[in-house]
Amino acid sequence: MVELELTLLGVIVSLFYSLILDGLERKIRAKIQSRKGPPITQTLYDVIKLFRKELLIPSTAPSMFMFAPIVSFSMIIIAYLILPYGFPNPMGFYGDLILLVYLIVASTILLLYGGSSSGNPYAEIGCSREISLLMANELIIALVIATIAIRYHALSLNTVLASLTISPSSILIVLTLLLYIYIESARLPFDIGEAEPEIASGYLIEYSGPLLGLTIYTHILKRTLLYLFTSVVILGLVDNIIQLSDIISRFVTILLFVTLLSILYSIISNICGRFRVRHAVNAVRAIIPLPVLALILSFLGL
Amino acid sequence: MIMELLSSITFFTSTLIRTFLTQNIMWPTFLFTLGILLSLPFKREKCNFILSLFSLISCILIIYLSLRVLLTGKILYFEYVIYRGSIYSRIFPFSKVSLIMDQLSAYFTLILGIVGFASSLYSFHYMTRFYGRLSLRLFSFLYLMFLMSMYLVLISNDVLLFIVFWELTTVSSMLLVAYERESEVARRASIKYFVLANAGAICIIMGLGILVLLTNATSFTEIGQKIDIISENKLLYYTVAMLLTIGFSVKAAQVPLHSWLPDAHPEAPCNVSALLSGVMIKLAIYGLYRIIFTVLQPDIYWGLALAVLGMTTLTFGTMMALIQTDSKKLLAYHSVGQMGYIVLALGTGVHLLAQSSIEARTLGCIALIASLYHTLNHAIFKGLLFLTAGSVLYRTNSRNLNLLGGLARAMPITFITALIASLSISGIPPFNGFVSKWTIYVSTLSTLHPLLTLGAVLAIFISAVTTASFVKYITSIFLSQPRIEVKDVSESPWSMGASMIMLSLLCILLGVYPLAPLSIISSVVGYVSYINPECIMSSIILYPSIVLLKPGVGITTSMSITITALLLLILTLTTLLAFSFIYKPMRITATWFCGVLARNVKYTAKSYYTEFEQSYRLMYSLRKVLYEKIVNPLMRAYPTVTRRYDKIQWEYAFSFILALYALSIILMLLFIRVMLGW
Amino acid sequence: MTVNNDILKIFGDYVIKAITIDNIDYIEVSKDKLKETIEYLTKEYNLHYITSIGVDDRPLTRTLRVYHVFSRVVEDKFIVIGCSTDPHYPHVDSITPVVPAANWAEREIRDLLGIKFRGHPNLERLVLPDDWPEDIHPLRKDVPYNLRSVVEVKVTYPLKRPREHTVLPVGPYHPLLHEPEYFELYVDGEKVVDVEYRGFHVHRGIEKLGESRLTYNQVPFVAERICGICGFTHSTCYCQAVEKAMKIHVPERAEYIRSILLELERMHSHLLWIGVACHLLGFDTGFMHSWRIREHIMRLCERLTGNRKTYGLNLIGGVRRDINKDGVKKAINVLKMVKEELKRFIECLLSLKEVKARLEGTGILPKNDAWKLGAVGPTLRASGIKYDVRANHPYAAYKEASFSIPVYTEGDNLARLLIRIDETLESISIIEQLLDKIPKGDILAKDIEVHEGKIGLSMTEAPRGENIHFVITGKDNILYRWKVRAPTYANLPVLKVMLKECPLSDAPITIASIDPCFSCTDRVIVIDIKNGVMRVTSFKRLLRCKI
Amino acid sequence: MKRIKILLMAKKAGIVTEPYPYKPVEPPEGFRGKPYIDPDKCVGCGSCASVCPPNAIQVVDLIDKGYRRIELFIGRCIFCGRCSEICPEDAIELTKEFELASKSQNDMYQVVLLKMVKCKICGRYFTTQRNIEKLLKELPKDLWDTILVCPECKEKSTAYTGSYAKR
Repeated sequence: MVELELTLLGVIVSLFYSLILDGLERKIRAKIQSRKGPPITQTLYDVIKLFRKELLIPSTAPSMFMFAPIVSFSMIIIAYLILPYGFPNPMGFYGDLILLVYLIVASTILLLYGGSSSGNPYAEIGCSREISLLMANELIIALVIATIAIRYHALSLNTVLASLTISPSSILIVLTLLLYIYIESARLPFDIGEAEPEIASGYLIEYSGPLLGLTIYTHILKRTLLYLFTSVVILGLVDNIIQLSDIISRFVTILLFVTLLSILYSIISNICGRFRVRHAVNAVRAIIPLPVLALILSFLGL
Repeated sequence: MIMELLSSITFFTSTLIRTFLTQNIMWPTFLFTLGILLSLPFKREKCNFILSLFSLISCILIIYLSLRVLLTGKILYFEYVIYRGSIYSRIFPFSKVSLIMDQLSAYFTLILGIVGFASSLYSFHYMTRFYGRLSLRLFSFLYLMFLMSMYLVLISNDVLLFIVFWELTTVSSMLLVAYERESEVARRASIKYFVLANAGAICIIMGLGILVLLTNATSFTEIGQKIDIISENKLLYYTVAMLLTIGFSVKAAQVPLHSWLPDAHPEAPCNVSALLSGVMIKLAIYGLYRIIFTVLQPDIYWGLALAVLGMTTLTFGTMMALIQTDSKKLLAYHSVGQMGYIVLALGTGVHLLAQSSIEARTLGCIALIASLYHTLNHAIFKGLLFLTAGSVLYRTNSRNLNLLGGLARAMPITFITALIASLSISGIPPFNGFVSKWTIYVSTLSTLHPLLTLGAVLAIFISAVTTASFVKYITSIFLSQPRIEVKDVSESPWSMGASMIMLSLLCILLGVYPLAPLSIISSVVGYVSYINPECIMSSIILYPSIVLLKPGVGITTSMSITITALLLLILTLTTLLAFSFIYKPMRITATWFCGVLARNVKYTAKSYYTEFEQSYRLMYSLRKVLYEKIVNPLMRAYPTVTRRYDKIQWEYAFSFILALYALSIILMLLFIRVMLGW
Repeated sequence: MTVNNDILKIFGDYVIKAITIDNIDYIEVSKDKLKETIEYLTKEYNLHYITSIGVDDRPLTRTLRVYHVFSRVVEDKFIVIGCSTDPHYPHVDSITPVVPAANWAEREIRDLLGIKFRGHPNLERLVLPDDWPEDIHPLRKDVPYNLRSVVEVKVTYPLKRPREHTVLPVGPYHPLLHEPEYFELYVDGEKVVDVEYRGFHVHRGIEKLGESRLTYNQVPFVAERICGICGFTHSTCYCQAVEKAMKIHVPERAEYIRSILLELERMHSHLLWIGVACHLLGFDTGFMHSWRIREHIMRLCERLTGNRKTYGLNLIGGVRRDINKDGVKKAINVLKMVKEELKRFIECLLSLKEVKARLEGTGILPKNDAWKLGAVGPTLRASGIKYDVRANHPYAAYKEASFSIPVYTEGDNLARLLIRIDETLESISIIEQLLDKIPKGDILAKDIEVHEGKIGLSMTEAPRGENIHFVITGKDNILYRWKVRAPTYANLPVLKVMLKECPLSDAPITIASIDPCFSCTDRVIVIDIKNGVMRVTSFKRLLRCKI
Repeated sequence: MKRIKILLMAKKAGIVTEPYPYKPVEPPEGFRGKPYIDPDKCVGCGSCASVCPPNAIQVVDLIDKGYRRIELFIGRCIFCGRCSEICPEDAIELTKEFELASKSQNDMYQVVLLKMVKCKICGRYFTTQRNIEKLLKELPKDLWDTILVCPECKEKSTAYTGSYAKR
């Protein structure tokens, strides 16, 4: 059962690496805005500072206001447990692709429940916007899962990693995944859920101190989780080209893909403005033909 | 003449009592009738107490009976011959009455028992709101009649009995919907429901009539044995199948015929509407199972047709639910949506079981397991949701989501149970909704069939829509700032609380440890699909890793959902503890309105998903087309007529239905004569 | 003279005085004929309402006087129509039904001087804080300037609240605009249905200060601090008003220096706004780059005047510091570099489709609404009305420079953005022209003597619109009356029209599109109110203006 | 894609952050920083106090101790430089110093104490000694006796001696 220890190692490494990743993204944003920018470990300092701050609870908020972020944080941690870090994960099972998607949806929803439980109208507006995006986005990931299931008869991440081959539908899958990841991680054109100038940071408005630190950390973890998921799929494709045998090099290539993705997304998100809610939902709807084409191709066996 | 009549009646009742007392299958019905008789003489409080008490005991009995059948596998059978060889048998073929509780009906009676138990426990205090306004006697009569007829439908093996009790259910539920007589909307909804339900009943009667007359047998099991006459004549097979599917899909609220449900359920009292959407629409599923598996054998195209029907229902039902602003109407539309899930899984199962290869049949069994398990789950969390809506109605007397708000602190139990129910209906992992939805996706996606994959895609998308609408539901009732004064609202009485807690515990239990219910369900499926349950169970021994007997997929060790749930609990506790160490004492502050004390700042439910609705106008416009062109003209035909004769609309409805009955019987006879040249 | 004898002809017996001082036609009418005269005038001549001024004339003529100031669009002329009322029964006919733009000005006079206006639609309190006692009117001569009011009960200003819509408080402390103002957006779904404004949280009583403690030459330094960004226009406008009242001849070179610095200030104010607009639209990179370009100008001003923003140059009669040779050279190449970098930045900004999509078609201000409600500056010119003080009523050295006035007709947020961009580029060309035409000579008029009772009115084109200073000179070196009307004061009522039916996510950019500077609009000291709910500190929150 | 131009613009502009707190910054030469009263030049005439817009400079005569106290409070000062223009002795100069934040209160104040001179007739202190020396240097000899008399006594004396009326 050596893989079990390695998976746990992979989880711990990616938990800390996600903070460094966010620091890296801040550095890139600073470079694009031609300023020096904070050090790479700035996000780590922020989170630690927030954990030491005092906790403010709105008087009308039920106790769910405190528990929702905690449970949504643990949902994300579980999603990390079933991810294959380059080698078949012993915790994975047939159909855990769907469980992964549901864990991501569950953690966002619980965060929104927590946010709107503060009773602040800004939080509710942010929550309703975030969910409209989530709904529109869900159709895309549903199509992607269907394509993977049809083309590679694989509903578990381990088999996805093992059985992916280079084919038109798999390339389309990767493309759609890249777009899905961009939207799901609420990058700039799509960060209507917590648009700072419009609705005063949406559903995070009432959070302070440790809870705010935890929500920010959950958000960063979710982003890294999505990067990991895509780089697992990409690694599945790359396996057909170059055979990477030992486990450490595969894990390092995954981290490499994750960093590349994060740099690419950070650059893109810094050179565009924010969508109106209607624009965001229409833009997500405009992406739908891509995975539908992938699904049709996979039916034809391509 | 009269003496003869009297003697036959006394003879008839004495035999009736002697035979029925001995059979334990009949005890619940006996208790129901006793309840009705006892509650008639009494008034308000006592009548309500008796009504709830008797329905409580009978529901416990039903649960006991069904569990005994399910666990021991011993089928309860009771047959009673009314009269042998007497002059009437020539004209009237139904000579004997046979009731059977096999695994399939036991499963559905279990659902009836659970939801019936919860709603009767609930009605101890809930009915106090109707004291003085409406007569409790009428309610107890209808309520117990409704429960009894549902129970009898599930256990009747005889076709005539099935139809009679089916009609009885419709009549009693229609009257319950119209229980609050003074509201015009309730009366109109009940008539609409009555007409539509009877239109469906007519199709069922025609289908069953054809079966009975052709095979000359009166009980389902016998028709099942002599089915080869029907099955080799493909046209006859498909007409019967189509007739029965339409008949049952009216009661199962499938899309083109679902319009009665969103009008009828909100008007009924909450404990009845919990029963309505928890159990009554499941009878239609039971009917479909009985017809497909015991009578006509499953067929590939029939399965696909059902799957497509399920797909459209789940899409339109839930999309409509997204934009509702009345709490019970929203829940009713969700019942339509969730029934779509069940029929989709059923269709997949039927489609697969009709094939020959062993893998397909195993996968078919898993699909059936998914559909049955989702029926149970849906009954539980939908019943719970209606009960919570009722408890909110009980305290604030309002269903309008735009005005409610801020009840989380005032009604903690209702809030937590409603939260658990809405989390489980939206399929959040540790709860039961996730397990059944997950199985539906796995089974539909593994079939590699284009239509079923489309069904799976729509199902995953729609589950996000369900989540969205329940976030709106919970936020606008419990979490946001109240617009109307909710100062003096306190928690609802203990009996309502107890029933809600019971159902929510069930939700969690079925989600965290699914192995127990699934073994029961796999025995039911085994009974239904004639594949020995062990082989099915082997595929889901280490649930949910489904070992497909497909070469190449390989056997992967499994991490069952239970382990996921446990992990989740452990993680939450650890983070909770970590929290309690490091952060300083909390400080309670006013909600932040940018430095100003603002009033009525509630973000109304109406304004929640306007953007999403605009962007997906296509789906909503289809509904408008569907309504304007097909359903509304039909609906408009009868109200314009009835509005003019308001007082005699009951007579008109009855005459309309009697005419339909006569017409259907003549048509059926004509059809058989033509088809088989009698 | 034409307007005066026109009035004399019609309202002969009611006219008390009708004289013209260089380009101001001053008419005094009796109290009950005020409304008719204004009604007649606005019908006959194409007048642009500027402001109304209340003066406590009790020491001189034992009356309270009200002046309404209009400007002629066709030619460089002002019309001041005034009337007086006795202090014990201060009632005057309100002109808001005729001139809607006068709504706020009359409410301010009611607050500060206690003159009641009959026929005014909603004569509620505008300027003073909610719990200021009802009877004390700060601008009256008998009220000391450092009065601390005794606080009794906390009265919340009753904003009209429609029931069914969600109320969204864009409150005093909101990340949207870094100044204390209070908008209440009534939201239906993602659409703003109505807006209520309750501002004046930082009203600092500068006018009262100017009349009581400051001497003539100390007032420019206070005038400069009315607004955190457009300080220099205020001090220039004040000095020009006094110079007009005293008929002081300002040396040519001083006028050139004033115009050059006015244009520099317009550039850095517009660049600041473009940055804030990018931030509100989510394009933070645009924010950083536009402020990077702005930094060059701030550095240039620091070199020329010794301070980045409060130049402190203006005195009555001229300027205190000269621009030497290398200062001019330095300015020219800085401007060249800024022009080229700005062109590249604007090209990038307008290439973003989603930013443009959000600006087009939102916050539309129709042309007649703009004119009727008295919008000023870029907000007015974006709705298709060509009215710029630098062209219509030229002052300082604008006569020598030739420049074009950008006008757009759509009246939406995009038009307002494009206008400000064109104006910045236009300013660069103005400065270059003035720099190479700057004459020699001294920079400050010598031996100024100031006598009492003169009236001075001057208008300058601030980056946000026209701003007016009205001055009545008093004895022993202290002003008698000093009225400041900042541009945002005129633009705020227009917001109600622009915000109707605009999507919620574009409400911030629409509110910011008039480039509100609330520190200009508010001018009373907010006393430390100890009422437990909200502690309003007295010093001004200049987060944005502290450069 | 025109958006790439944004990246090019950023690259061309390079990093513009100034390392200010870590490396000192030299303000331009015309910069108006903190005013500094030169104690040995100041004669205590008080003209700067009258012209200062925010009343940052206060001139107080401590009659009992015989000192005139000129106090410059940096907190109120707006660095406009009017005082340095008005001062006849050019005693006040605007330095280039702009880092004025400090923990202790008295860093905010600059106080200059000037010895005062008693009036010959009534014996009260009325002006600073340095002012007297300056007047002695400038005025012709015959007016010297009038210098050491305080304004009030001078008025009283002119009322009946009339000695100045002729001039």
